[in-house]
Amino acid sequence: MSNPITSELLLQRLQERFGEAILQHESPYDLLTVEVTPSSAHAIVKWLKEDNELALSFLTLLGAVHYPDQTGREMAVVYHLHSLVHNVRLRLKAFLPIEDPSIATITDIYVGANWQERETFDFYGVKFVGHPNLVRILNEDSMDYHPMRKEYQLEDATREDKDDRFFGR
Amino acid sequence: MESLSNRKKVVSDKKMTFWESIYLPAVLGGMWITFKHLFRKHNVTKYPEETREFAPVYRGQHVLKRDEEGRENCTACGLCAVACPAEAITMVADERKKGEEHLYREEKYASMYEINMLRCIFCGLCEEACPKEAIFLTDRIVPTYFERDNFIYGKDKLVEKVDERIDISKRQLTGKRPQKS
Amino acid sequence: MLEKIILIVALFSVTLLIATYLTLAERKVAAWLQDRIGPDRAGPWGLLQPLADAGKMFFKEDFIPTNADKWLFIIGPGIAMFTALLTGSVIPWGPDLEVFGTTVELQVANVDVGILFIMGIVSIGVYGIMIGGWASNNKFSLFGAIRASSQMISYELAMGISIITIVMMSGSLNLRDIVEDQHGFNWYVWKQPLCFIVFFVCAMAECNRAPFDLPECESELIGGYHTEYGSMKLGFYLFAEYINMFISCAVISAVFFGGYNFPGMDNFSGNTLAVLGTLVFFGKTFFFIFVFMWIRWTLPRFRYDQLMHLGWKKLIPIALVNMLVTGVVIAALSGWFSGEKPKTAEPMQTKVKTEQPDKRLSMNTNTH
Amino acid sequence: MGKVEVVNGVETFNGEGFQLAMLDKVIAAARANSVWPLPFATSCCGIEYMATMGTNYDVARFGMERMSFSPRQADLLIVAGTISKKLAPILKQVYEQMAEPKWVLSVGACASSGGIFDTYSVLQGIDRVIPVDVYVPGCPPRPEQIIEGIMNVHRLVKHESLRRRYSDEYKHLLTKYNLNEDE
Amino acid sequence: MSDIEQLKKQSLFSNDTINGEIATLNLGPTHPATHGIFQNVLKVDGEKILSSEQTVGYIHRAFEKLAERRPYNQITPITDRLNYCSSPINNLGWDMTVEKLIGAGVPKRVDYMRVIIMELARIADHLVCNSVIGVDTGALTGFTYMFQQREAIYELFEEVCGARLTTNIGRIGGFERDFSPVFHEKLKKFLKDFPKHFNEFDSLLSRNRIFMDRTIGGGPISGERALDYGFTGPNLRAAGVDYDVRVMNPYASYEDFDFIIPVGTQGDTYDRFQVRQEEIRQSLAIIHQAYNNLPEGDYYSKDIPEFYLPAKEDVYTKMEALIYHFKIVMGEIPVPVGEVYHSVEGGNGELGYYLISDGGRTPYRLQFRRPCFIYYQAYPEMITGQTISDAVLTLSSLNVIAGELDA
Repeated sequence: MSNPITSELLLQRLQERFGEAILQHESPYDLLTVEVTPSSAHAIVKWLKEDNELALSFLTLLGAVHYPDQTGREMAVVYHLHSLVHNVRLRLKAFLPIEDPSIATITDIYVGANWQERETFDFYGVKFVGHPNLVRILNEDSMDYHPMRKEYQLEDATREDKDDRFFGR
Repeated sequence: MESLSNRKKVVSDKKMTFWESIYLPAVLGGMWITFKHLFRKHNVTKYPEETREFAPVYRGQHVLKRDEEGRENCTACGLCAVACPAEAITMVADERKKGEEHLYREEKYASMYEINMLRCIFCGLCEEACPKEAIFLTDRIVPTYFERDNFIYGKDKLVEKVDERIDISKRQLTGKRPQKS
Repeated sequence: MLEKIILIVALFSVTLLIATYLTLAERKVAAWLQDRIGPDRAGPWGLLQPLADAGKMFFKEDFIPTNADKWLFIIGPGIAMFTALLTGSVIPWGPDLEVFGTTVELQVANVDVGILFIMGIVSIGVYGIMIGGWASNNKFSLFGAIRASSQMISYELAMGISIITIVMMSGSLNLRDIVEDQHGFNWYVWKQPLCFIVFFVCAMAECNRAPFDLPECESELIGGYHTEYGSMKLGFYLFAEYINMFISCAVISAVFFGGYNFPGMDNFSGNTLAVLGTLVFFGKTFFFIFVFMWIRWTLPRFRYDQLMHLGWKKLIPIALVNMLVTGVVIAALSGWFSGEKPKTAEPMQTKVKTEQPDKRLSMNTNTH
Repeated sequence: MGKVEVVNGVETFNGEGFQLAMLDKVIAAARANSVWPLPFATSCCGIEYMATMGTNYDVARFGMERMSFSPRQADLLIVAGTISKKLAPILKQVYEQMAEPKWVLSVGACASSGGIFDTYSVLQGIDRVIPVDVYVPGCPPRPEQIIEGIMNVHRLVKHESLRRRYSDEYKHLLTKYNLNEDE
Repeated sequence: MSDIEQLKKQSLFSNDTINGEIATLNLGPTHPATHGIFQNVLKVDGEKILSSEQTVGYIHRAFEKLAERRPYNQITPITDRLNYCSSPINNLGWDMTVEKLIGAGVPKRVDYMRVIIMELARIADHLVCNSVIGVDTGALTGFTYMFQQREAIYELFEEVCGARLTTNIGRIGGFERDFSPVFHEKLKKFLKDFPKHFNEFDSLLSRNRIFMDRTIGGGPISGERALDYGFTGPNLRAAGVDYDVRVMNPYASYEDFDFIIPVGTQGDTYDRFQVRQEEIRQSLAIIHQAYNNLPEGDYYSKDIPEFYLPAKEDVYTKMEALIYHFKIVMGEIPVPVGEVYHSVEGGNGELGYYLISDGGRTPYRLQFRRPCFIYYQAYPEMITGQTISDAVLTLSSLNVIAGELDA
C-alpha cells in the first residue's frame, strides 16, 4: 500500500489537477467538502475513482439540497465519496440554478448511482443528463411536482381526523 | 480486493464432506432436533386467558393523573401536544373558576383534552415533555374498536378515576437516578 | 355383496374422516415441533377445527375466474378427490374377519395387480392437479401444474422400480400376497432397507409433501396449482392431498412393514387377530403419517432442478442397482449359478420371471 | 349459489326459521373458528404480526396459522403497515379478489389513520379505499392487541347472519367504496 | 402419423414453442416472498429468469421531508421506522449524529450501553433475515425457534425503553433511564440461553445438503461489482470485502472490542447466510465484552443540559432546569450551524445520516443513507440466469426491508 492519503493531500491533488473547477473548500466536522463547478463534477468523480493512488472508489451517498434563498444556485447536488483503502471521505458539491438544474450523470462511473439519481430527480427535479432511465422512483408517475423542494407542503390535505388549528397551520 | 483490516475471516465453507453429501445424516440430525422439541413444554402465552407481564416502563394507554387530593395535575400548557410527533394530542385550556380548586391543581386546566389513539405512536415523548407529571403512559393496552370515532379518547377515558388510581410509580423509578430524599 | 358395500362405505367414511383429522393432526404436530399449542379454541383441544374449516369452506363464495376454463376448472379438484379415494380399495386393511359365519375379507377388491392398480390410479391423480393448474389461467398455477406433472412422472419411475424389487421377492403383484409373505416379523424393510428409502422418498414426492412440495410451494408460487381456487374446490385439493398421504403411508406399511403382521401374532387367531391386525396396520400407517409431517416441518425444500437430479440421477440408479442385486441374489439362492435346476416349485418360478420388468408387465396384462 | 335459494325459501316465515337460525349460528361459529388470514404486511406491523404468528403468541390457537397469500382463499385481510397512495389501488384490488364473506383488520396506526406519516405520499387510513371491520391502534400494536383485534373480528363473524352479504346495507357499503361495478 | 404431427404443431406444449415462449411473471407487490411491498416483473423462459424490472416506492412515507418539519428529538421515533427490524441502531445512530453536530461527548457507560443495545438489535435483525431464508426454503420450524429468541430480545428492549419493536430508545446525550435490575437479569439469562438455541437453528440448516444445494451459487455478486453498486454490510462482506463501519470509523467506543469481520467468498445466498450467522456470534461476543466491562457512571451526558431533558424533580425546583425543559420540548435550543455526515453499521450496512443544520429548530435537510435502497438495485443483475426459486431466496437473503427501501 502506498503512503496514506489524508484530506489535505487529497485537496492538494484535486487543486493540482482541477485548479479552475475547485470553487471552495472547507472541512466541517473533519470531512473535506469541496465545491466544484457543475460541468466538472463528472470528470472529478471519474478521476477520483480511477486514480490508483487516491482510490476514492466508493459512492456513499448522492443527494440534493434545496436553498431557495441563494439566487442562481438554489440546488446543490452533493456526492459523498469514500476511499475504503485509505478511509478518507470527501464531500463534493455542485450548485445548480433552479430554472435548469441539470448535471451530468455519474451512472457510467458508479452503477449504484442509478437509483440515487432517480430519487434525487424524484424529490428535487434535478436532471441528470445522460441517465439511462430518469423517471420517478418512489412517488407515483402521475405526480406533477418535486415534493422535497422547500416550497411544497409536507402534509396530506385530505385527512379529516386532525384539526389544523391546533398544530399551528 | 485487498483486505481493509486485519480482522477478516472467511466463514462460509462450501465443500461438502461425504457424509454431508448423502443427505441422510443432516436430515436425521435435523429431525432429532425437532423431535426433542416435541417433548418440550410449549412456550405460548395463551393471550386472553393468560397475560404476559409487561415491563413497568411499557408505553401503553395514557393516563391523566390526579394528585393526592384528587385534583387534576394537567395545567394545559400544551407541551405534550407540541412534543407529539404524530400530532395526536389536542387540548383547549380554560381558567379555573372559583370553587373549582378541588378539581384542578393549577389555575389553568384543560377543558378539553383529546388523544387520537389511532394516530398515536406511543413514543412516550408526551410523558417526557410534561412538566407537571400529569400525563403518563401505562402498561395497559388500548383496546380495539369497530369504529374509528371510538379512538378519540377524551378526558372521560384519560383522566384516572378518583377511586380507581393507576399506579405509575414503578415507571417513574425504574432505571432513574436515585431520588434525592 | 352386502359386506363389500358395507366395507366400501366404511372405508369411504373412514378415509374421509382420517383425511379431515389429518389436517388437524398436521397443525398439531407442527405446533408441537415448534413449541406451540396449535388450534385449541374450536372445541376441546381444537377437535372441531377441521369441521369448522369444512363448514366455512362450504359456505364460502364459489368463485370461478373470468378467464378460466370453466369446466376444467371444476373437474380438476374432482379428479384429484376421486382418484385419491379410489386407491384405498385394494389395500388389505386386516386379516380375514369372521362375521356370522361368513368370512369377510377386509379389502374392498382383492385385485391380483393391486400394486399396479395403485400406481396407475396415483398417476391419474396428477391430472387433477395439472388440469386445475392449467385451467386457472394463472401463471403461478401453470408453473405449479408443470412442476407437479414432471415431478410425478420422474418419481413414479423410481417408485415403480423399487416396487418391482419387492414384487420379485414376494413373487406376486397382489397386495394381500405381499402382506401375507411378511408373516410375523419377517418384514421386507429388513431385507430391502435401500429400497424402502427410495420408495419412501418417492412416496413423499408423489404426495407433494415437503421437502418435495414444489407444485404448491408457498414462498415461490403463492399457492401453486391451487392459487385461484377458493371455497370447497380448494378443500377438495387439500383433502385429496391428505388422503393421498394416508394411502401412501398405508402402502408403505403394507409393503415394507408387514401390513397387519406383527411379531407374536401367532398367539392370536380368528377375530381377535383380525381386529388386532387392523389396529396394528393403522398404527403403522399413523406412525408414517407422523413421520411425513415431522419431515415436512424439519427440512427445507428442494429446488425444481435439484429435485429432478435427485429423481433421475440418484434414486433411479439406486433403485435399478438394488433391483439387479436383488435379482442376482434371488437367482443365486434358487440355484441358478450352481448349475442345478431351480428346486422350489411354483412361487420361485414366478420370481425368476419377474426379473425382467417388461416380461412381467406383458404377462400381467395378459392375465387380466 | 345454493345458499341464496335456501335463504329465499324461508324468507316467507315471520323472521328466521328455526333451522335456518341454527344453520346461521353453526356456520357463523365455523367461520369464526376458521378465519384464514391474508397478511398484507407492508412494514413494521408486519414484523409484529410475524411475532404473533410465532411461538410465543401462537395465533394458530385460533385456527389462523394457515396463511393464504392467495386472496381467493382468504377470509380476513390483515392490513399491517403503511399504505401509500401508490399502493392503495393494489390494496383495493386484493380486496376485490377476495371471495365473500370477507373481513378486514386494520393493524396499526399507519394503516388505520396514517399515524405519524401525515405526508403527501401516505394514505390517511385504509378506510378510504376499502371498508374496515376492526381497527387496532398502536405503532406497532403488541401481539396482544393484534389478538384482541382478531377476537373482535371473531365476534363480528359470529354475529353475522349468512344473509348479511346480500342485504341492502352491505350493497350500499360496497357502492360507497365503488366496489361492486361487476355485479 | 401426419395427424399426430399436425396436432403437435398446434399444441401449446410442442417443442418449438416451449423454447421460445417468454412469459412475464409478476413477483409482487404482494407476493409472499417479497416480505414487504415491492414489485419485480420477471421475464422468464420456463423457470429461468431472463431479465427483471423493479418497481419500488410502494410504502414511500416521505421520511426526509418529514424530518425537515420535526424538531431534533422528534426525529428519533421516525428513524425507528427505517429498518424496523433493528430500530435501536437507527435511533442511536441518529442520536450520535446530533451529538456530533453539537460536539457533545458522552460518558463511557453510555457508549457501552449503546453497544449492548445495538448489538442486541443486530442479532434481532440478522435473526429475522436468516430465519426468513429458512422460511423461504420451506423450513418454518427454525423460524419459530428463532422468533422465541427474538421475543427475548424484545423483552430486553421493553425493559429499557418500554416498547418492543419501534423502540425510540436513547436520547441525545444518553439514555432516558439506566438498565433496570430486571434488565440485567434478563440479559444474563439471554446470554446464557441464546447460544444453545442458536446452535440448534444453525444445525437445522447450515450443513444440510438440501439447504446448501439451494443456496450455494444463488444470486452471486463479485466484490468489485458489489462495491460499484454501493453494497455495504453483511451483503458486501459476503462478497469478500471486509468493510465494516464499526472497524473503519469506530463510533460508540467500538474500538474497545475485539471481534472479527466474517466474510464470504462469492457473495451468494449461502455466503450471506453464513456471514450473518457468524455476525450473530460476534455480536454476542461483543455484548459479553461490553457487559462484563460495563463502566460505572452516568447514563447520560452532564455536559449538555441544554439538550438532555432535566430530571422531573429538578424541573419543579430549579429555574434553570425548567427553562431548559421548556426549550428542549419546544425545540428552541440553538443548534450549531453546519453539516455533518455520520454513519453507523446498521443491520443491512452503512446507515448514514447527512444532516444540514441552519440553526433552526428542525434540520434544514436530513438525508438518510439507506443501505437497502442502494443495494436492492443490483437485484436484477444477481438473479438473471437463475431460477425463480433462487430469486426468492436471493431476495430474502438480501434482507430488503421495505421501510428502509422506500423511506
